[in-house]
Amino acid sequence: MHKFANPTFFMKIANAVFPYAAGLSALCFAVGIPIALVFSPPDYQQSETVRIMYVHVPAAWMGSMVYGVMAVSSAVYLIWRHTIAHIIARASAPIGAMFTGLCLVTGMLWGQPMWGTFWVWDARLTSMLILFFLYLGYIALGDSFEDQERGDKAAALLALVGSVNLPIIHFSVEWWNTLHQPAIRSFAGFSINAAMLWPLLLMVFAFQTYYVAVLIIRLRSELLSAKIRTARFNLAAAE
Amino acid sequence: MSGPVFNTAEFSGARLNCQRGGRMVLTNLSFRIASGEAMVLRGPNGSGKTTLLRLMAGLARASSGALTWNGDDISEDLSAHGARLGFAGHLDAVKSAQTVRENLFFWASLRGARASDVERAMATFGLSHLADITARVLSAGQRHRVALARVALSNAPLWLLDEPTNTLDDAALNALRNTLSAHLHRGGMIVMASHGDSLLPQARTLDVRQTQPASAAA
Amino acid sequence: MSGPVFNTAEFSGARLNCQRGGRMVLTNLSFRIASGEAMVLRGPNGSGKTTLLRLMAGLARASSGALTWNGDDISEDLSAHGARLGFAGHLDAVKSAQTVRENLFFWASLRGARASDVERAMATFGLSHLADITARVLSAGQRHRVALARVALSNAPLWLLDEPTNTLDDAALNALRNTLSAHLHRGGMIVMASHGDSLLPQARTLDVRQTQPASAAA
Amino acid sequence: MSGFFAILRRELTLSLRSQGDVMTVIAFFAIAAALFAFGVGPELNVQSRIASGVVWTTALLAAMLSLERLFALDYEDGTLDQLVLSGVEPVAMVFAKTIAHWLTTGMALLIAAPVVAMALQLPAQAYGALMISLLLGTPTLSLLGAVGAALTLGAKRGGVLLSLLLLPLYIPILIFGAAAVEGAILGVASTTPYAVLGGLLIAALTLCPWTAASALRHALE
Amino acid sequence: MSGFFAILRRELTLSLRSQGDVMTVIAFFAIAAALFAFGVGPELNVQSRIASGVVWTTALLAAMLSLERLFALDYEDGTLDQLVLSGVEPVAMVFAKTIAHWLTTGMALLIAAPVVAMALQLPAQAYGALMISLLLGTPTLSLLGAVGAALTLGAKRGGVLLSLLLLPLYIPILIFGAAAVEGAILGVASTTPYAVLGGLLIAALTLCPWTAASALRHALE
Ligand code: HEM
Ligand SMILES: Nc1ncnc2c1ncn2[C@@H]1O[C@H](COP(=O)(O)OP(=O)(O)OP(=O)(O)O)[C@@H](O)[C@H]1O
Ligand SMILES: Nc1ncnc2c1ncn2[C@@H]1O[C@H](COP(=O)(O)OP(=O)(O)OP(=O)(O)O)[C@@H](O)[C@H]1O
Ligand SMILES: [Mg+2]
Ligand SMILES: [Mg+2]
Repeated sequence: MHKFANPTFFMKIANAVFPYAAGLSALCFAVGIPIALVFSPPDYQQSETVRIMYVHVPAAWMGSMVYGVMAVSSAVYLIWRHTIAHIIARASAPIGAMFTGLCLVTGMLWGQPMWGTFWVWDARLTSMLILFFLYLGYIALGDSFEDQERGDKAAALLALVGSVNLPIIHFSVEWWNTLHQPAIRSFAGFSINAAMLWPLLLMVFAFQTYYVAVLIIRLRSELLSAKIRTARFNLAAAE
Repeated sequence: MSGPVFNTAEFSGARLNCQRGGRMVLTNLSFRIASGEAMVLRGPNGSGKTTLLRLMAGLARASSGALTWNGDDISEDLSAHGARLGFAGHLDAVKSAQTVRENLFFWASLRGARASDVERAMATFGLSHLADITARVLSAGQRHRVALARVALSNAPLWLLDEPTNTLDDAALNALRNTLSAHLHRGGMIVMASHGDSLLPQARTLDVRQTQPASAAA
Repeated sequence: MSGPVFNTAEFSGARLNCQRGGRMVLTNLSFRIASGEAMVLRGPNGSGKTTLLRLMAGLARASSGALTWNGDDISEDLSAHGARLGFAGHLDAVKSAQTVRENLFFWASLRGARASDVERAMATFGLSHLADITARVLSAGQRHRVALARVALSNAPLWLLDEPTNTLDDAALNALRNTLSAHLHRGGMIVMASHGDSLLPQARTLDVRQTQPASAAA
Repeated sequence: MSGFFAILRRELTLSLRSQGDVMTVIAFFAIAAALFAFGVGPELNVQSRIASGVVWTTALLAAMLSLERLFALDYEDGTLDQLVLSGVEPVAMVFAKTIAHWLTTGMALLIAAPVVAMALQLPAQAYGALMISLLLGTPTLSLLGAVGAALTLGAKRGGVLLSLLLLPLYIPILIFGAAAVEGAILGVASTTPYAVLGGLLIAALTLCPWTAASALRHALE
Repeated sequence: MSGFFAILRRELTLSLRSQGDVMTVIAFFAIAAALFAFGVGPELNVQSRIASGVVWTTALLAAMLSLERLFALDYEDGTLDQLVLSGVEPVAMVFAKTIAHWLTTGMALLIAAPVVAMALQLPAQAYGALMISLLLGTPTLSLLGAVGAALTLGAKRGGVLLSLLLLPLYIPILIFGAAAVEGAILGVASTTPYAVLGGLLIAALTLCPWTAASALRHALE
């Protein structure tokens, strides 16, 4: 644990991982996108629009997963005061927000042909929108204080509080249905067949490796600016 | 406010560093103060007196270094540390909507002080005739007296006062001087930031800008 | 802040009475002050110094009595009266969200002062190195210096200062003393509430509690 | 005149920077509208039926809530004293502050309104009426609000008092504003609501700043 | 424990006396509901259709708006420093303040809700559900709000930030609260909304005060 908390050691591992993550991501996208968009079979109900799924579903899953990473890192930061954990969370936030935004946009684009409207106040959509707001709130809160450390801690606490939303996203479909009108989305016959499943999984893996690669790039710059801050601070102290 | 004598104790800080907004405000500062002693913090505007007082109160955290009470790190139990100190900062913490007596009585009840202590503290600082007036109409000096009365009734051994003489007239200065001496006589400790007359001739002086070698502590 | 010499003028109050919340605070108070003169208001906490300064500024209204500038009642044109005075009260009127320079520049532009005046006032009160810092992080003394710098750049003949020495360190006190003397030399007037050292040995004293027979005015 | 612009600029800077009024108002507006959409449920025809009411009501609430701070912050930290003494005509000061308030609330609402209306499924033909009525109505909200804010400055229960004072004054604007949008939805091209809103605006422009300025003088005493 | 009650009593005194939270909230609630009634127009079936949404949304807005002051006033005048130093456990302090906030907003809303609902023509069979759902939901609003208020204390754009943070957390309460009332209107006796609201309340009770207390500590540093 403590070994990983050391930024130098941590970055050594991260730098070693980076080429593999970046390479795998590029490869999976290169293979996955043509398969998903051209070669995979159209759905018998949804026809060609089903191709949106290959972006929508990985983006949705990654949006939740990245928030989970942030919540765990923030807990580590608050309990053991390992700043590297917080830096991971902070570096993850914009990436996660992007995934969530992508899920929302693709979902809306999909919704237009499927439901005849871009947006419905359905629970799944709502909880995903909440997740997006939480990302924005996390980013905004972290930058809202004169004192950086104060912002770091407030944001970390928020990440923890917001993690309550993750199970809600997942179970929201059922909860809403029991209360309101019957399911808006009906996936009867949508039980995924192998020809659609494996391109989907390929895309999911592409998204995951993409996340890891971008995260490492962002970590580098975060640590660099932290180093600059310390240097400046030591200079001031020496005066 | 005479009262029971405090147990002998010692409050000290070792090699404190504190940064605010990325700038080093206190560097390698050490001090030690024992029962019955007073210390006056000196330094120009912005040198870190208020910052040091807030560190001592446990309201802020030093970047490095330790503050100890009788050898125990204060950060281990901040609530207990809070309970043994009275703090008067730049802000008076007086609620305009309440009367002077209500203001003081609230703090007295949190500190386990009695109603008679409130009356005594008001008498000491010449507030008795204002007791039932809402604090909104107090003059600057009267309001500041209420803050000092709160410290006086806290029954805490350690008093941290940030420029307590501001806005006070001669009568209030005298009252404060007497209260401070009585507190020291009971075995209390006083740390006080001040630019001018410190009221306490016997007090030691600590220049907050001074970077002290570790060995000079104590 | 040396500058053009002010026209000779006279500011006086006659048989002023003022009540606040049903209580008489000032009774039958008269004063007169001419160009180049300073007056120090004295009196214990709550005696009415701040009240009198606010009357003089036209911010409050006396129950009876008159305030005149060169013989004209100030209430006839309060805006014009405001323009000829600089006021520093118990509140600093410093906006935390703006930098020190932005704060001062705003007031300078209202008063028709130039950017160079702002820089000069900041230099006088040792604020130059803080010019681009948001006022939120200023220490109490630094914030108060900003309020004084605002008065210094106002280019108004009459300065009304409410306990200006509070929270100032020695350097700032010196700066203030020099600024005040320079202002008097230019033919300005100063009325200042103070409990301790008035900074101005030549100043007359006015005890605000004292009920002065009408003939004693002047 | 230079004083007027200096105050206007400062108000805008402050509200953009820390008090964050613009963003607060837009956020408040969007949030309130979103909450209503949730609370009312997803039935399209009900939503579009109430869209104009929701937009107008939220606009009123947003204006009213930000008014409490119009003079109060400056009053508490001594800035209002200094402004009154600065030699700037009090009326010019009130005008500058009111315009800044409108720019940071009314204008913000104008920008946010189409988006909110879309979320609430307002029929397409009503957008023009919504925007025109907001443009005519919101300045009056700010002007009346300035009087209310000045009158309640330093009062013991500033917030409630202000709401109670302003509510009756705001209701005509609300009624005619919503009526304009309703009319457009139903395809009835009526100029009456616009005429009334315009008349109210002119009346407010000529009366409110002076009233507010004199109320301010009294508040400081 | 005596500290807890002293703080609770003081909070209530202050909010009854000057900050006027109770009256502000009730007035705000009534005004907002009245505005909606005007804005939407007098058609009975539309009004009753949206009554539950309006009541719940207004409740949320009222809670959210008063939250900004929960710690901010005490922070600005130095009282928060003194409270933290007074030896009272920070959690007890947060609890006392949160309960006071609920008593002066949630409770106030409970009292005003039937009247407002009547003005909005809520069907008679839905009153019980409205009251129960408010009773279960509003304490959660205060508890979550305390966390938000503590997190944003001293932040550059406190107001917006608070809204931005709380909105996502409040939406589930709104959905289930309104759902309970909707169910009652339609005659569907469903216990799910109550169960969810209750569960949220218990979760908030066990988590929020501690989170808020630790956020407060950080805020003072
Ligand atoms: C803005 C609109 C939409 C949003 C915010 C959204 C959000 C989500 C989320 C968050 C998930 C992941 C669920 C989980 O992790 O358990 C998901 C999955 C999925 N979505 Fe969407 N969605 C939207 C529109 C649509 C539309 C229009 C369709 C197709 C009719 C669709 C089909 C799917 C499918 C098939 C899955 C994978 C199955 C699952 O994990 O439940 N989505 N969506
Ligand atoms: N709004 C008000 N209503 C009623 N009484 C008031 C009001 N404002 C001030 N007072 C009273 O007027 C008296 C004079 O107050 P003032 O602030 O002028 O005193 P001061 O001489 O400046 O005191 P200090 O030295 O403490 O600054 C005080 O006793 C105060 O209680
Ligand atoms: N939140 C903050 N962020 C950044 N810098 C800060 C912050 N608070 C204070 N400072 C800076 O820390 C320094 C020390 O401030 P402090 O209030 O301790 O000074 P002080 O010695 O009490 O001064 P004074 O005599 O004026 O009261 C100041 O230069 C101030 O600008
Ligand atoms: Mg200080
Ligand atoms: Mg005074």
